[in-house]
Amino acid sequence: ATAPFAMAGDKVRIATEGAYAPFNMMDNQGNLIGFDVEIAEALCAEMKADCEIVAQDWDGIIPGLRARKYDAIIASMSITDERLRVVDFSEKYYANVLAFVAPKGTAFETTKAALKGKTIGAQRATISGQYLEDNFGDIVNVKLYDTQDNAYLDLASGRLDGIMSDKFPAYDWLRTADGEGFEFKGEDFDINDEIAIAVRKGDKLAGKFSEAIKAIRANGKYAEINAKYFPFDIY
Amino acid sequence: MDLHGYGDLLLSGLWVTIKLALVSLFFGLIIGLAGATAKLSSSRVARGIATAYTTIVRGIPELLLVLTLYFGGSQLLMYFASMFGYDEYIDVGQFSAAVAALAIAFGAYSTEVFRMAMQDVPKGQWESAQAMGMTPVQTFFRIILPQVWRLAIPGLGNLFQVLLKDTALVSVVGLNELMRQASVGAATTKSPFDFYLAAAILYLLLTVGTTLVTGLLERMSKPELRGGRA
Amino acid sequence: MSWEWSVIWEYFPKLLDGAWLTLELVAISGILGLVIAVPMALMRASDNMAIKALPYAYIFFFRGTPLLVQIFLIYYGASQFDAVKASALWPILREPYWCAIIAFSLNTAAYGAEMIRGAIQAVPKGEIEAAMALGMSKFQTIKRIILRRAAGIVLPGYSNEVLLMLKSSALASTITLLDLTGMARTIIARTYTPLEMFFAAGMVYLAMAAVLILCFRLLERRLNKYQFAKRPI
Amino acid sequence: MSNTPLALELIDIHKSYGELEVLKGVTLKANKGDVISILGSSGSGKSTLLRCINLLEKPSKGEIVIGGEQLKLKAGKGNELEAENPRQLEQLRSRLGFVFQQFNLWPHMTILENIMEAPVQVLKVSKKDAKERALKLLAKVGLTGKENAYPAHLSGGQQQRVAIARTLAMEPDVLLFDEPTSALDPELVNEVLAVMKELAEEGRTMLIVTHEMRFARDVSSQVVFLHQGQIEEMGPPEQVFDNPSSERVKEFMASHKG
Amino acid sequence: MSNTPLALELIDIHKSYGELEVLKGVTLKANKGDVISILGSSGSGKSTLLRCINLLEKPSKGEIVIGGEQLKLKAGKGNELEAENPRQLEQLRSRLGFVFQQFNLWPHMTILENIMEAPVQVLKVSKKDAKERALKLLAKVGLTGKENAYPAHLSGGQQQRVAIARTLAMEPDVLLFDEPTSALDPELVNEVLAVMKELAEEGRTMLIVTHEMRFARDVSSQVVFLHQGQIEEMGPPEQVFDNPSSERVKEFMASHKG
Ligand SMILES: Nc1ncnc2c1ncn2[C@@H]1O[C@H](COP(=O)(O)OP(=O)(O)OP(=O)(O)O)[C@@H](O)[C@H]1O
Ligand SMILES: Nc1ncnc2c1ncn2[C@@H]1O[C@H](COP(=O)(O)OP(=O)(O)OP(=O)(O)O)[C@@H](O)[C@H]1O
Ligand SMILES: [Mg+2]
Ligand SMILES: [Mg+2]
Repeated sequence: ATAPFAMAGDKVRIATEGAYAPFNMMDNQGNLIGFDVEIAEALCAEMKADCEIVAQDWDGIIPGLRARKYDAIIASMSITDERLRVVDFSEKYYANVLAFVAPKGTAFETTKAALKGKTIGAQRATISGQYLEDNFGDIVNVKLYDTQDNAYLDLASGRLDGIMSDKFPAYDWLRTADGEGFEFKGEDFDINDEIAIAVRKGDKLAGKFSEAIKAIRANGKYAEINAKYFPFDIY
Repeated sequence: MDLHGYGDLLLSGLWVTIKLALVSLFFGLIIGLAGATAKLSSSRVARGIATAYTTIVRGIPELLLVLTLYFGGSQLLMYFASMFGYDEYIDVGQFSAAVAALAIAFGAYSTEVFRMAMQDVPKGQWESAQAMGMTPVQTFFRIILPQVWRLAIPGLGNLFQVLLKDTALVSVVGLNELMRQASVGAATTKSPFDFYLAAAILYLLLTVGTTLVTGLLERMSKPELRGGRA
Repeated sequence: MSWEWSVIWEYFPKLLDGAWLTLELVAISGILGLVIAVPMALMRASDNMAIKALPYAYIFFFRGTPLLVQIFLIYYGASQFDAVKASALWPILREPYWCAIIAFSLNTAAYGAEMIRGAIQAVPKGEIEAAMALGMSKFQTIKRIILRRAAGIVLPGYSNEVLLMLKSSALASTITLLDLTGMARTIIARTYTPLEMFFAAGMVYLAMAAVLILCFRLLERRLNKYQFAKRPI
Repeated sequence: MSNTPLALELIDIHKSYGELEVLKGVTLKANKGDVISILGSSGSGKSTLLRCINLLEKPSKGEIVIGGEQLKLKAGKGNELEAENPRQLEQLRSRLGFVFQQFNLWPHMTILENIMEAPVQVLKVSKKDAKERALKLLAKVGLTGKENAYPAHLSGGQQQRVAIARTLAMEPDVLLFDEPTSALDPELVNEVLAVMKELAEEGRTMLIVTHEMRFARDVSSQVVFLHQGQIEEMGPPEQVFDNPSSERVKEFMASHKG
Repeated sequence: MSNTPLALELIDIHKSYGELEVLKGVTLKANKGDVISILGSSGSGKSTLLRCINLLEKPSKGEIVIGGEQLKLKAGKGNELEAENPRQLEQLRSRLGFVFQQFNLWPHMTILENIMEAPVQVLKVSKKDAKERALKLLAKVGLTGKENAYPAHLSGGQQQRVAIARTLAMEPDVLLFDEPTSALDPELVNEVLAVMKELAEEGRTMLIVTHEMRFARDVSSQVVFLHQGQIEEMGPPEQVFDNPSSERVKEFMASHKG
């Protein structure tokens, strides 16, 4: 892939949310940082594209893409059927797994029988929220939150017996002071949830990102970034 | 309260909030005065338009208004541009879309406040001005409006408070106002209480300013002179 | 761009469920809020500094901070303290429903009080003097003349407050309640049709608002009959 | 002066608005059944004096005794006096009728409601009785048929008459009128005059601020001439009108005859 | 009637409020310099007639000619007539002075500002000139020193005089007074009367609704008696007062003398 890009010189504008630690967030200078951001930079370097990364509130992130406010979304977005109807995705750049989190030391088995009647929280409009509703909705009392943080807070308040969450951000939270009293429970749920880059329908950019992802996987750049955040491979 | 060095970020958000609120206030007041005048006019058409405007805008969530103007706005512009063979991307500026949405909303609410206040000015006040040969415009600005403020200011003060906080809605179009910056800080540092508390304090500071200004305006409108005795 | 009407129809009953909860929240906190607002407004209209201070601080705080923050503090904040969790109030504060109602009532009361105060101060002095001169007690004067007149004056403006509350009740969704907005967001999460669902929810809000506005119109006509009546009867 | 009990006694009433001293010590006694007219040029403090009697205006100094009962006053804000006991004030006010120069009808109530309000609320008269009495009073002031109209739809004179009926509905012992006939035509003046005479015969006491000399002469038992916040002359009408001792009053009466 | 140009001509003015017909065809001519008093009992439509002249009340039928210029009317809502051309209406109104029964001073302006407002805004007189003229007028109505007070702080009679000064400041050709002396004491009545006589001599025309018989007799060139929305009698004061042909007027005059 050495042929010059048709769009060389053109700016690729990339949106991320900036409020999903540790994948995308802001440092106290207002700069975007995090796993997604570093991957985006690595991909751009690989593609020799001139990139600009902007922060965009989650609710408006897909409408913004479609309204051409930017060209790609690298914001830990899962590939779902619903999204595929309105945007195209590249190949995955990491895979999400789900896990239960509950207070340390409580008996908390993740079987259907053991969870019966418990109150479990999750973030609304996320894979974890949907998975919880689809698979445990009939036996547990599901509470949906606008942000993951609110779910954590209610876990701490005792209104929740546990939460189901994306494993990697939860891993990050468990290492903070607030997360001290909690731990993962049971096995991870690998639900084949692929995280990828969204672009407008029919945009060739998808293929280019896919190639670039392969390239950084191959040349070790990906592993280097991964290691900064997690002691295990999240691809 | 530990802001982990995010204080500057919050302040930059505060500044965006202030700018948005003041610019929207300016246009919103103009819309509101026009709306109230229309609602109290004898023209059926003017009344109808104003009623539809206040009903729809006060009826739909502000967020929808913001989204429509921002995303719909540029699509509409592009649609028209493409009819003239211009196919490039046209951006409705974030700031102007946000101000448009907020001003349209503020205008609808302030229409009602102004209507309320105008109705309370005795008919004799209009009459004595018109009997002197003053035009309706002169009558409105010289005689009625100064008396309208007295009753309108508490309501407008309310609306400005709402406006200050409604600026948070426009984070959806990518403006980094106070509330958005607070949630970014909260998410990154995982200490939501600190950040929401900080945001609340900053809003309260804005409220101090607002209260001082409205208090001053109210005193200038001389409420103690209402309905004198004889 | 595809616009999917079918999704709207499919989920419409669910939206209506949400709308019902929204109405419930608005009605209950609207009434509670008014009950708090009237005495606050009267105190705020007083000339006595000591009497004015409490409503002043109250209004300052609740108008001054975002409702989101208030809900947040009541729902998440209170539960940070073990003392609260151990208290007799916990069964109430535990429930997001009551937390929402508490937050909404306190908030709307602050805005309402400020408006009502303005109206109270706009009642012509002569009318109050007439009541006093006839020997009506302070309480009677307030009830029969001042509040009654203030009600007529404030009504058009007060509709704003109720409509604003109708829409800010959407914040109930941040504490897990499935009000109209909460429901819409949940549906969006399943179907990924944000524009359609926000639009549909917006129309339901609009319908509710239109009904409220109509009610206010009718009430206004009733209360201010003397302004509308064209000729002596 | 006779030995009948005093209906109203004002002792050394003072009142200032900031620097402006409007009343400079007015002392006045009214026997039961007295009709006292208060004359004086515009701005001389007539309305202010009347308003001080039922504390609509707070005097800066002075005593007020109504039907032998002293209105208890205490120092309030500024240099104003205020009622010590609000109950007593309300009670005394219900026995003092006041007709305003500017009517001050309640716009949100019909004429009938305006008249019924105070008897029902203050005197706890039944609605039925209050209505009956109100209709009678409306007939007395010539407004039968207007009972369901709102004040905004009445002419000035009609409003004035409603204001009088509203006050009469309380059957007060002492009546204070602030220019009750200023908006009335001569015919109505006569009617209102007749009503007032009736009231005087019923033993009610009246203080009337008026510019109608003929009326003052005909109806009053006493005439008070106020000048720059003080009583310049006081006495039976014949004396004040025809034989005033004060130069100022002479001048005033001259212009009246002029 | 003389040959001088007509200052004001009202032709067949009708006015109804819903079912209630208040004016039933009033035709009236005023020559330049005429002073016409309008008498009639309360509710007879005097204020309404005056208000119809400058279209504060929209007549249902009729023609209005001011200084030879016809006010162009067109059918409006209901069965009301409205001005065809707002410019013309404003222009004519600035030549018609109106003094309200209820004063309608602007409470947010000081006395001086009240008087200066219309000359500055409508006639585009310079502020300096307007102020000078206003102070002169205040002196004329005896209110020197009150120029910076607000209306709420004036007595009824003082407000009335400000209202008169405010209207005079426009130097209107035709003056419409709605009970201008109702709140004035006899001395002031004389002063205002003098002012009005002056105005009449300057060639201004006046229509005065009044209950002051003496005043009407002294100052008017014509007296109009309104009864139930129609002119019952019209003529020079001697005729209407001393020798009326209508029974109704006889009755009214009798009660006046009463
Ligand atoms: N806005 C209105 N709506 C209905 N009826 C009205 C209205 N204004 C006046 N009227 C009626 O019209 C009649 C004439 O009123 P108008 O004010 O002209 O009387 P007037 O002759 O000036 O009396 P007064 O001497 O008491 O001032 C009255 O019966 C009054 O009730
Ligand atoms: N609220 C006030 N503040 C300041 N000055 C006032 C106030 N009310 C009245 N005054 C002044 O007090 C004086 C007396 O007023 P008052 O109303 O008692 O006069 P009055 O004798 O009733 O006159 P009129 O015959 O014109 O009604 C006037 O000079 C007036 O300007
Ligand atoms: Mg007075
Ligand atoms: Mg009249």
